[in-house]
Amino acid sequence: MDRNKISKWLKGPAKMGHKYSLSAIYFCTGCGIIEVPPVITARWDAERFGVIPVASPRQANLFLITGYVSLKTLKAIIRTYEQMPDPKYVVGFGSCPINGGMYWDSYNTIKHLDKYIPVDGWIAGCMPRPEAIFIGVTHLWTLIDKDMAKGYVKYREKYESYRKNQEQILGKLEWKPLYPIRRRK
Amino acid sequence: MRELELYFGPQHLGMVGNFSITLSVEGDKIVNAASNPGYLHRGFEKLMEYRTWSQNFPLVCRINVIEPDSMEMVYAMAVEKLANIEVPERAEFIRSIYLELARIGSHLFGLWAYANMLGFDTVAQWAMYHRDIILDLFEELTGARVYHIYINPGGVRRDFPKGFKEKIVKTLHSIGGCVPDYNNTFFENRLFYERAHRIGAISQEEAIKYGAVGQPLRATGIAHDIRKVEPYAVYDKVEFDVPIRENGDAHSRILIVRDEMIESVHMIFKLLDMMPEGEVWNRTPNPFKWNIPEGECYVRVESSRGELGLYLVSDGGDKPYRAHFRTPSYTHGLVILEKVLRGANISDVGNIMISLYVIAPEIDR
Amino acid sequence: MIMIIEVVKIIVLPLIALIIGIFLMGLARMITARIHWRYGPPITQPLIDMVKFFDQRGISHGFIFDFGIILSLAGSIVLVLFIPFCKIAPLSNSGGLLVILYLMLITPLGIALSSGASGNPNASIGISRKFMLALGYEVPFILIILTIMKSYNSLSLIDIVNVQQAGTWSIISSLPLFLTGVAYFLILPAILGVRPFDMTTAPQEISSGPKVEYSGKYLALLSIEHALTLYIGLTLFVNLFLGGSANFILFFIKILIVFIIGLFINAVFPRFRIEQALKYLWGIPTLLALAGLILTMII
Amino acid sequence: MNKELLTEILATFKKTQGYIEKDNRLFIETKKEIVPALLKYFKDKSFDRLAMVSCVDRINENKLEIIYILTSFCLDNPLNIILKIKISRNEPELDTVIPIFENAEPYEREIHELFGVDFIGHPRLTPLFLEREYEIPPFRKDFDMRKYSEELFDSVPFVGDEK
Repeated sequence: MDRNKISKWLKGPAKMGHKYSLSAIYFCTGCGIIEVPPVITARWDAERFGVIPVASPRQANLFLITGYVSLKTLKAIIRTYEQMPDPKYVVGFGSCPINGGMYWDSYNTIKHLDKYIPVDGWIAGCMPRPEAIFIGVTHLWTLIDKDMAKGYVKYREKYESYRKNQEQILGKLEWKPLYPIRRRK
Repeated sequence: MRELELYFGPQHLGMVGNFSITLSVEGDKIVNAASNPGYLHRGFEKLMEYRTWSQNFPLVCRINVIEPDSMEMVYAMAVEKLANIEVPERAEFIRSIYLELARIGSHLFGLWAYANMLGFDTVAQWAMYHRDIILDLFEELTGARVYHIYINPGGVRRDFPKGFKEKIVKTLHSIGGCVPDYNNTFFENRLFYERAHRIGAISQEEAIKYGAVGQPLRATGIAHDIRKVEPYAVYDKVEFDVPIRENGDAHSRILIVRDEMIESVHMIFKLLDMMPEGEVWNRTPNPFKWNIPEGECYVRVESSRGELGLYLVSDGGDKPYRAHFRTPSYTHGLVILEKVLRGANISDVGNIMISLYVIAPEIDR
Repeated sequence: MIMIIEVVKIIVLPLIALIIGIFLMGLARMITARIHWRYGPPITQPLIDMVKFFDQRGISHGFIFDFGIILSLAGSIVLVLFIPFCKIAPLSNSGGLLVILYLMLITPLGIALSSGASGNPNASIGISRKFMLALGYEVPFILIILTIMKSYNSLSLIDIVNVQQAGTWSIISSLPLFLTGVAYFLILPAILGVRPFDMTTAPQEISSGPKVEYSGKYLALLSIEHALTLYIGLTLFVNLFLGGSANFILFFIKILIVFIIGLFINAVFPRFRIEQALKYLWGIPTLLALAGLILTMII
Repeated sequence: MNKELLTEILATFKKTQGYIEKDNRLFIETKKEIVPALLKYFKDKSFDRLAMVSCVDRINENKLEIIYILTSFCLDNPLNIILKIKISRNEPELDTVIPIFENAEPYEREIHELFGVDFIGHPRLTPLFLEREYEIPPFRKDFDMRKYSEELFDSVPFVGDEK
């Protein structure tokens, strides 16, 4: 450990904790999932960066959206996202969540993921290679360092707009709002 | 005892792919199971109707992430059949080698999922590592790790690069050298037998009744393999065995996976020896002005999970009129899985599902 | 003065146990990674995780949920005080092995209370498995403790350690004790809740079972409890069979050796189903422990 | 052998046409009333596996074409039977074939969802893939996918950064 890192640890241990311990939950939302097993296993080994898959959204702080998002999955994604404890980071993985990618004209996949939940980082490509995933992780580190990965704050502040967008696509949502919704006259 | 509703998936570490099963559980016993697919539905066959014949090649391979190559093959075969395109012999050999490599990669992925499910972490890591070095071969051949888009109508995109044959042999030898390790730690491990024996068993009658294909069918003792029944590419020119087992349970299915991998390796060696010289691609017309005569056809290939079919209809235009994939996981995931899970133990859900080789994107399409 | 030293011991001992436990957790992840042909995380990874957990916003599921986890943690901490660490054992003279037997049930009980209150079906299945597993290893464990008590004619762990320090380690001192020691080693993974017996927290089967609803600080408490459990299981074995030690380094090396052997077993074994685990636990380990007890009685 | 089978079928069942293509494909066109009888006949002839049930929207003829593909578990029988029937596009109704082939269940569910065909006697015609409800079943030819997705997804606004 160099001096820089030690001083960072002393200054903000919580931030460093979030940075170097990214418990990921990955939805197998699409093709992107095929590159996740190589990344977490022997060849590429994401665990040396502190990225480890966990089973329950309650324990996670990194949400990997690994590919196109169909409407049915979007519902599950929103529920999972709302179950994760703050602070939480979302990384969109592949071209499809960015702008629809290859499925831009499909009737069942959404085009822009960040209309429905806030996304902190994108990894472009169809599919992103494992190296790209690591670059994504290090980029997320930089964002956390500079206090720029504030998607969860945005979600709290703009919850009404997000909820409105979600309900526009999915119809009435059957669970209670995460944050209180102020009714505007 | 009180019945519990348990949602297995879609967010679940024991789930491969985005698939969900609703289980009614009494204690550790499953009373009822209902598959709930659709999390990956993109309307592929509708998308194909909006794209030209050659634009569809990047699309079809994305139907199945685990083994995109058999998807390319079945679509190319259907197009060739409708448009009456001949394929040069060397291209057929290259296709067979390519498909067998893909089969090994797919099986290694399945092995990863299965071993990971049972908690054999070490074997899972090895399997994934070995799959990755096969992906390196693909990368050298086609330029991509996962989606290769290598098979074109009328042949393959490019010939083998220099020294590629030797590289294949070297890679396969290095994987083959680890087979004793795999056997010791996994396949001949007493605990694997204990965990998988008589789990998710289907009898031969049931397999026929529910229309099983692939490993679940061969595990009950029927050596049904499209490569033998209706040979495509050059499978009629090379000798190989179709491994079968008798018990029909998860243990037999996984052992068949191992035997098939070994058989594929031998087959690749034979094919490499027999490979003729020559052209690899009969040029097709300009893809933007390519109309295929009216007609319909049903073609099928043996993917790593069983029979993969495609019903393709053309109305004489530059786009397919209708395409429908008959994917092997469809019956396995929506019919057999529900039947087999009834009465099973809750710790065996993932065990049964992965041993049936259910892959969600294939079901949803 | 003696009073103050006692109080300091009571405060410091759980901290030492925690440090050793967290170190062992980090070591486990590193060594497992090397067996997997991976590089693995830094050894401080569990500590980093814990720092993160304490900063996260945890979600509580009511009073019982909070109370259960504190109960279980308290049980573990008290248990630590009963087990000698380099012959330091503040509470060892007040009850000895019998109290240890009893306290070892508090930990699963607390977690059961707590995660039962979360209402997640996965948690309830995990809890029922955990109790069945506890039932499984308690039978041989009680036999083992009885054998030890009989052969040393003492309830106090300190006395047992002192006798071993004066003579030989108990595992090689006589045949019945050797059998008992082997039996204990065979059930050690079940007590620690690691690989062949991690069906209680199987992520691939029941989404990590009782752990599923924990987040933030609650999860941190749970990891602390896990670290303490590791420490307790290993020190108990070292004290009962490997003679304990007055020397800190020697004691630590003994713990490390037992743990690493356990890790190698951990790496190549799959997860048992719960009925297989019970069949195993009530099979060879129980028979060995029983044989040890009977032989002790006869001799 | 295939030719004999074809002549036998044509003799047994009225209102049936058929032809054999090269590569072992036997196409049969028939009416919807005799589908169960025909499938049972094939099942007894050891074509005991329903490979798939498919549907093609023939919008020019205002018909829906239902396709059953049958193959055999026998190892020396590469013949595939492709059975085609045409039903009305406005009121598509058909008897289910689950009593004959149990694995037709998800296929019929899918066709019900994507093409709007009603299968009489099907135990659960619940939604399989889709989350939203569509006025026109999405796989029919008059469902304009591009227009639909543009209207649906592009009408959702971005969540702005401004307060």
